[in-house]
Amino acid sequence: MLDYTKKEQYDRSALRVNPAKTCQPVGAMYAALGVHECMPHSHGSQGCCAFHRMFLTRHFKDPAMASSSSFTEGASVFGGGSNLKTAAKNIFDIYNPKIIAVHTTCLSETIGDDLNALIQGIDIPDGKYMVHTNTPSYKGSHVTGFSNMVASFINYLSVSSGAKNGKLAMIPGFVNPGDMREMKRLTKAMGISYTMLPDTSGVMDSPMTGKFEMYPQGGTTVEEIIGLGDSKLTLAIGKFASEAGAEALEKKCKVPYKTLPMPIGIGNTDKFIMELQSFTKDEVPYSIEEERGQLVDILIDIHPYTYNKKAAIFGDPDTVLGIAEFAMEMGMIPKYLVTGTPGEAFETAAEELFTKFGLSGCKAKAAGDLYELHQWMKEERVDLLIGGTHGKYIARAEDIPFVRAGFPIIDRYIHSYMPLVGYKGGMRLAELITNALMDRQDRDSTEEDFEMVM
Amino acid sequence: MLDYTKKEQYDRSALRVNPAKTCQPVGAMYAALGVHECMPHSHGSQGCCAFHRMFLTRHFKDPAMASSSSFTEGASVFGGGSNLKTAAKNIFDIYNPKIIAVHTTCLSETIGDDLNALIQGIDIPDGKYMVHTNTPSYKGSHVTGFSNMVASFINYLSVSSGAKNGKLAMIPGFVNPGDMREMKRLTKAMGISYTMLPDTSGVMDSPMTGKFEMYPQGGTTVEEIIGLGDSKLTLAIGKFASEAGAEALEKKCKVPYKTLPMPIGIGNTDKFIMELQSFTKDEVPYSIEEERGQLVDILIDIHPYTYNKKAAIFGDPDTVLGIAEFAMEMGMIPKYLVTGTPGEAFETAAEELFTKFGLSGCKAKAAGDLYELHQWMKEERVDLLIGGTHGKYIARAEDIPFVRAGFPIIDRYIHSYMPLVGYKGGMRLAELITNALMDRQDRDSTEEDFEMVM
Amino acid sequence: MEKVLDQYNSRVYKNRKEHMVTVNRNEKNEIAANVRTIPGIITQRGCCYAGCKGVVLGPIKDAFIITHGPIGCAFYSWGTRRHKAKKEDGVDNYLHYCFSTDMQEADIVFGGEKKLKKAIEEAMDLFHPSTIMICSTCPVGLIGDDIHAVAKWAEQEYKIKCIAFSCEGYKGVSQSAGHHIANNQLVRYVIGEGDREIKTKFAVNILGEYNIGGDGWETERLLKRIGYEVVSTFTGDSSMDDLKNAHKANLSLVQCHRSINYIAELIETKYGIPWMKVNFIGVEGTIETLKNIARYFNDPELMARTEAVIADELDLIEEDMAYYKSKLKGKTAAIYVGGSRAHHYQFLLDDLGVHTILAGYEFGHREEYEGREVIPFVKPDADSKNIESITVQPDPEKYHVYLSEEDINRLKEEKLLDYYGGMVKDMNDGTYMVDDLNHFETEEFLKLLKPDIFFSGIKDKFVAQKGGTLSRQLHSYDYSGPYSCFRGAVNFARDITMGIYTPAWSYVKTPWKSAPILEGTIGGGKAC
Amino acid sequence: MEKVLDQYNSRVYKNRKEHMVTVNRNEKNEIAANVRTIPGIITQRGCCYAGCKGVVLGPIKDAFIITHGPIGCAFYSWGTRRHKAKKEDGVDNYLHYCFSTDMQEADIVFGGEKKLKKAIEEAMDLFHPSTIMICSTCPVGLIGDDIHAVAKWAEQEYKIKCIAFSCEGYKGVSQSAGHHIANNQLVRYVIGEGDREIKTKFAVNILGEYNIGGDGWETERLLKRIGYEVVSTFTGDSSMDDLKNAHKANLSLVQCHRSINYIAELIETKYGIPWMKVNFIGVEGTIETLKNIARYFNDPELMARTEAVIADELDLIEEDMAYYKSKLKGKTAAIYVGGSRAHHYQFLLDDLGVHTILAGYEFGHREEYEGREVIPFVKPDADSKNIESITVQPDPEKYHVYLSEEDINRLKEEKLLDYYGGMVKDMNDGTYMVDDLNHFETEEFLKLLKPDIFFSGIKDKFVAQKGGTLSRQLHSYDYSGPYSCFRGAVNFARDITMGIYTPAWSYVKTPWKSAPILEGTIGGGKAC
Repeated sequence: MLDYTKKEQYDRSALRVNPAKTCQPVGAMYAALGVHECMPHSHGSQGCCAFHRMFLTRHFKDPAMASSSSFTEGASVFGGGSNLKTAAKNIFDIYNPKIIAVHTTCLSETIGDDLNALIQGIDIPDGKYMVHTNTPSYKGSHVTGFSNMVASFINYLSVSSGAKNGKLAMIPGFVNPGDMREMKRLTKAMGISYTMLPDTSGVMDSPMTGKFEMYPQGGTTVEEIIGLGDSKLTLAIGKFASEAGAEALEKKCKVPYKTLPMPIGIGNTDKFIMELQSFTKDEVPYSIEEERGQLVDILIDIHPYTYNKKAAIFGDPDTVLGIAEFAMEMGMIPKYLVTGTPGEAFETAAEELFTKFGLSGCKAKAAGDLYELHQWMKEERVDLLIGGTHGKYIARAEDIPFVRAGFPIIDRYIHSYMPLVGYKGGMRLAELITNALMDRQDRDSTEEDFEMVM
Repeated sequence: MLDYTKKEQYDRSALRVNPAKTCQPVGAMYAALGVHECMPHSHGSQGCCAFHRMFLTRHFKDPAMASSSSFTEGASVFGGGSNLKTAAKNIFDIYNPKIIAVHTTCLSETIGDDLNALIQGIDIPDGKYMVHTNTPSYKGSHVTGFSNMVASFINYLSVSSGAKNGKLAMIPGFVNPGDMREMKRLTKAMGISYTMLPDTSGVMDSPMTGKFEMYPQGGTTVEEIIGLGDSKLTLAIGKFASEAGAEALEKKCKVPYKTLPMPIGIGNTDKFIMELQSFTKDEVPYSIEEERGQLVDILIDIHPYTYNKKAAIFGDPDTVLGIAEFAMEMGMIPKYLVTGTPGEAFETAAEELFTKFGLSGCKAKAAGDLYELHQWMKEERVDLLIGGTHGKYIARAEDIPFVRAGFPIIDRYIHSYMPLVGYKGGMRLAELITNALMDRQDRDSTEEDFEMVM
Repeated sequence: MEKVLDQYNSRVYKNRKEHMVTVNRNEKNEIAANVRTIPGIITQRGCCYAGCKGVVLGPIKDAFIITHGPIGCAFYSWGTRRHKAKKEDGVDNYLHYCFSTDMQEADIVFGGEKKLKKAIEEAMDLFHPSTIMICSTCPVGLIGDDIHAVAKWAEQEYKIKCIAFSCEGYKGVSQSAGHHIANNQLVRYVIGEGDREIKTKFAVNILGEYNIGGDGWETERLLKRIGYEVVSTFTGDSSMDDLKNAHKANLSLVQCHRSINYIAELIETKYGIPWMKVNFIGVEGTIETLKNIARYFNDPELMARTEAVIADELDLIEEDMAYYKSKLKGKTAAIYVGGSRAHHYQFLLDDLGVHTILAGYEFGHREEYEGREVIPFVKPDADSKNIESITVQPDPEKYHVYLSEEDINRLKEEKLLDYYGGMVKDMNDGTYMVDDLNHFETEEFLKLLKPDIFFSGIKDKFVAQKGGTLSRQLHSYDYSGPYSCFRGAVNFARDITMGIYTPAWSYVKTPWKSAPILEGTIGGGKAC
Repeated sequence: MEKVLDQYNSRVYKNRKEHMVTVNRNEKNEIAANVRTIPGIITQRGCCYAGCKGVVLGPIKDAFIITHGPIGCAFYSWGTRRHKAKKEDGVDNYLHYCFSTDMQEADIVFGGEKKLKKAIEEAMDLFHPSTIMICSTCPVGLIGDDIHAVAKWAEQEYKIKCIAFSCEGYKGVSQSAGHHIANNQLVRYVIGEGDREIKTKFAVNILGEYNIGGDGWETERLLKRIGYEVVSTFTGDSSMDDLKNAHKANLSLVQCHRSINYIAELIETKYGIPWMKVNFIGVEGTIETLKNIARYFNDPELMARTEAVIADELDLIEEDMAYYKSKLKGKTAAIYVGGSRAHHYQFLLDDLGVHTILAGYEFGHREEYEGREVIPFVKPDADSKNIESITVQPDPEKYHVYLSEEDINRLKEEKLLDYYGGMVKDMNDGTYMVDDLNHFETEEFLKLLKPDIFFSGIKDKFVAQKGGTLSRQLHSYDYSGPYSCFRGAVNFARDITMGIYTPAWSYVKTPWKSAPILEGTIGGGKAC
């Protein structure tokens, strides 16, 4: 497995091998699925839309509905305006969404289609909406696309009425529905009225009912997005995925914002809860304090199995940073952190974390790939690999325990229902990690060292 | 590993090899820990108390506080009355519980100590309580002990005031705090006022606070137990662990009861919810319906990995039956079901399940042991073993994937926080099972069959 | 059918009506296919890149395929298509890798050739491949990168084979364009270059078999058991060396007609090897196919061996098949998959007593529906004209024939060679044939026809299932397989049986909705 | 100390006061030990069965131990004590099994001998053990089952060794009684029976080493490296055959004095082999022990080899130990464990610069606290008198001496042989020694003394930790180990360092409790 990956360092500048990111549009599509009655629309050739739907479906095991401008060679030469017009008419006609959220592709971006102008030229039915975002595939990553789509929803729709509504706006980051549910549960437990954008819970984890719903019960409503302009504060969860949206809302509607790290682990969840508390000024309920205390208790209990264990973590920047900090809280050494998404901020934040926990010898890289991560792991072995499905080849090649966390996970089920965020998510993640390490200890132990009690 | 276990059937009537049960007192101790400000007291030699505390601590990784009558040879000859008297005085003096819950041991039972009489002879401080239950180790199992302790709490304390309080009494069975929390969450979501007895949540999963609490926040209060007499209905969750308590309450206070299977899996949780609905007459909230639909969705999604997979399941009777039914809902074949707890009802219930799902060739045995289960597994292999820690030797010997579920789990962490009951518990159990099977597929696949998408 | 169409506006109605046929054996059953999808219609179709890189080239294990473009396309086609390949001594296997130039904005603005060259340089340093393939994605065509020139440069610079494929996603109307482009280059630059010694005269190529889920291995096992030599498989589990020797065979077997018929024809023209449409899906289908091949080779011993192997393989699966048939008889199916599978699987379903009531292709042409006799009447349109068609001449040295021209012509007349009859001839009156079945129609047809199973792909699988209809992916086999030949039939039968009988279906209805106030005894408990 | 005691009522106060000593080197430091625990006091003590079956007999790998009694006791002692044992050719290993008669009510009422016999019959059929041991639990003594008669029957019936142990839980006041009972029977029925050839004169027994976490293996490795032959280990990783040959050694090394001193003495009386208290825990302790053993054997080459091995082993751990010492220096510890460990580990903690401020035994006798010189003054009470003491005579054939009587006597005078000085001599003034430390006192002492680490067992571990004090189990080593000798010291140092430095401790305080209204910049976010 991966027999051609060599330990020796080699400086690549052109060949990307085994990427740890994908392109913007799929992120934009995911964000748009988190808006109620929204049809995500891919403005490009239909293969993009097919790939993205396929990929989201593989991760969530739920339908990912989206339409395409179905460019042919003609459209590529003459521009995609007429395709978009036809598409809009047909979509409103046939699928009757409340809103169409268009994202571009490398094709339409390279052609130079002016989406603002195109949409203005389209006859949108009364009470319906059409928005767009630019998601050139040759910039950033799927996280950027997610971020851009959120900002565009706000730019198109949010309005400041002049009267604050006392609500908290929350951009949850590129996370699973299970994570969004957990953030909402905590926010509700704090007695806070909020709008989460996007919110794919109820959409990408929708129940089996025997009836297919093109627009399931979940998702942020257009009205809620409009109302975001009157929020008191925005919490942007995850700098990479959520800050752009928060900035947009500040710029357009003067809603101040704070950027928080993804609430994975104790410290990051503490920040989340404290921020909520500073918003509501109410006491934190005991139930949350109890969950926190349970997680601390667990971490102390399991430390003999986690302390000084080296982990390689890859995936999306906000998630990797969150998991890395939690790993350090568990006494682990997050030896290698890799995200495919470009952005120096990732490396800076990682270095700050290493310093905070007094670690040296750890590496972090943005715009990296799994080939390089694998090289590092050959150079100095780790005890655990954490990331999405694509890590499984490395885990097998190097015979290293593997915990699936993040996006995408296309070879397992149920993960998208299960939060990693919050103290409860910490329990899950701690269990996944500890079990992986303990299972390995059991597997590798001699018969005489095989322990009944651990 | 377990090299001396032979495939060939052999009918044992005297030698117990690798038991799948332990003795009554530990169950009584666990039940008593689920009462707020209660000191469980072991009336016997101090080794019993030590073993039981040790065992509960190993499973829960939390303190299991209990005292002992510390019999010596003298007490064994002359009876333990004076020991109990001294113990009661010291316990109230030093540890100041609200209530002492005495359980007997094979020692005091064999001596024939009359606990009723002994307790009547003790000077119990005002506002304090002392109750007892008989838990001869040579009858039943830890589940019986749990059951007896619950019944004794009721027999001693519960009073019918003549006016119903509209509450539901719930005996949750021999389950983890995480399970109790989940049953309470569902009951609360149904808008029902209830008393759960016992309730070890908050006790055996108490948070780290930097301060040891002999009596943490959790547990059923004595007042609540007294008030059980005014309940409208009792739900006994699990025939083996909970029916005795419900019967006691019916007999003493005329509270009618229903016995439900452990709400593991869809059908059993449906029964639980329907029963709650029939109690409240209110609509089931959408949040519960959604969880249910998600679990159904998941089971359909994962069926290619679970269908016709053979499982051996062992542990406590109510739990094993619950897991077995869920396994069948997943299309699995619960080939062997073993509990160490005696009781024909287990085999009858299992046979009914096999019939309901149209399965033949499955075996169920009460009062069985792991040696025999292992023999069966040698005779016809299964794809998965589900049970407590003691199964790990068999799993290793036979190289069979192993899912830890039930009691006791003394070689892993965090499990006691995580419910198996309810639809949410179903998701967890489904994930554990599917991951175990899929991890095995990955492990055993050739490189060319190693799948990226599953 | 009208019920579905009636909900469209007039333009869409008009367009989509032509893509739907209620089968009537006494009529022409003409269908519109291989034409562009209307924008905004939620199609399941993919793109040219997916057809070229994803389908045809992807399985070639020692081809080092660099996707030239932004990262997405390479990422999505990494390890996701289940074209399995075994390690082989002396042959590289890059299937677990994903290579891309990961083009950035500057490359789009200033051109990507430089980066592509650098990527090749790095590939050579790190991997030393003997073959590099370059597949371009959408923007590459627009910015005018000359990937063919780069390929030529690489061949000279590194003395390797380097082939460029201009398979930008917007070309054509579906994956089909990509197959064509891949086919052209393989004929141009690969086939005919080999010099492997062929050991028996019963030497065949298997064309259009990508070894999804191990189908190709099962087919090969069967053919070898009978005594055939498989010279090359296009392209499942193949090395470049295998493909280079395709001209040495004496017959080309065409499994997936759509994706590979260009190669089949060009091989015949250039090397004299006729092709035969085969079908290894389904027990009866496989038997007929084996007999047809034997007829071509016309050798008594081979024929006897064919019969013996058929009998033996049948014997092994008989009991299982009978069991599954007993569970499936009378069930109905709808099939909507890429190319030929929608046709092939009807045979296997027939074996199991399952009736196909609707079938369609995602990227088939009219000949896959109506048979090759319709080809002369297919009008090229703007989209199809944009895809290059190449012509070849007989190769003076390598042209060879196994049968006499007379025999060949006879077999052609018997439609045993160079012919494909299409799907419609095997469908029953009153069933539906729908091309480019889109989301809306899927939803509506499932509601109207209520098939027991819907065979499709990952994008519509969960749509069907949310609606209560079992769906199995026939692109990826839902990560199972093989489904080909005799043993594969049992796997397939097992998989759909478990899907239909999976107990979870019976829990779809929420019980408290149907019985809101249930009283009385529950689960063996006592009544109050 | 008074702060703790003051909270007791007068009876308890009086009793417990005698179990507590503030160490003062100038005084006698007399302590009450090995007396019964007051009922109701939450003691950590176990029972006689735990000491006999759990501690001493459990590790014998080929002994087929049937726990005769209700199921619990067998279940709890199944695989939970970490006495590791390797597979060995020709030697059974039953350590992964649990055998019990699982007595039921009828057996209690009508007697359990019949069931026990049947169990032995079944054991013979299924396992063919060469040795069966019967351990009885509480009710067996009361109902009067004669397990010794059953053992005799089994020996005759099956020509195997069968030994019965009347180790009912209520006997004695702690596990200690069980050790004694086990010791007695091993001397009576096992030691002396072997006829193994001893290869070197440097032949030793290791007594009181149960190979928890592999400690015994590490000790054996070290001894063998120097040139010793380990004849038997009692009882870690031992076979019956090893134990049977204990009389062939020339010196008995006693690691855990409490659990095995009966055997050490009886061996000396019967076979002439003196015993030496050793301590393989701690670097300095191990060095001193190795030198002492060499002094006994008094061989220049052996002595040189001893020095060389010490130097080499030290060299390997020096850097690690220095590192961990730098992390641990100045920390304080409290230790409360079963027998000798509370003493031994103080040496290792000293090596690391950790001060022990409180120490106590769960089941030690006064001699483990005050030294063997106190033995004549220990008054037997009702509980201790109930445990049989056996006497032996010199064995005319097997009695042998390595040193002259003169030398032996000199070494005895030097307290190198047959002597144990107890814990108190190694403790500092002002530290505390508490016997049978109970839950209440644990809680109070931890609050008062605030040690950085509390070494104890599973029952009080989480009590300490909930209170914010790291606790490591010194019975099971928290599933780590070995902790013995040089390498073990590093393991130990690593484990407690990670415990103290584990980051989770810094999260114990709930942040919103200390800073209820925090405003401003969080996590790099912008301020509003």
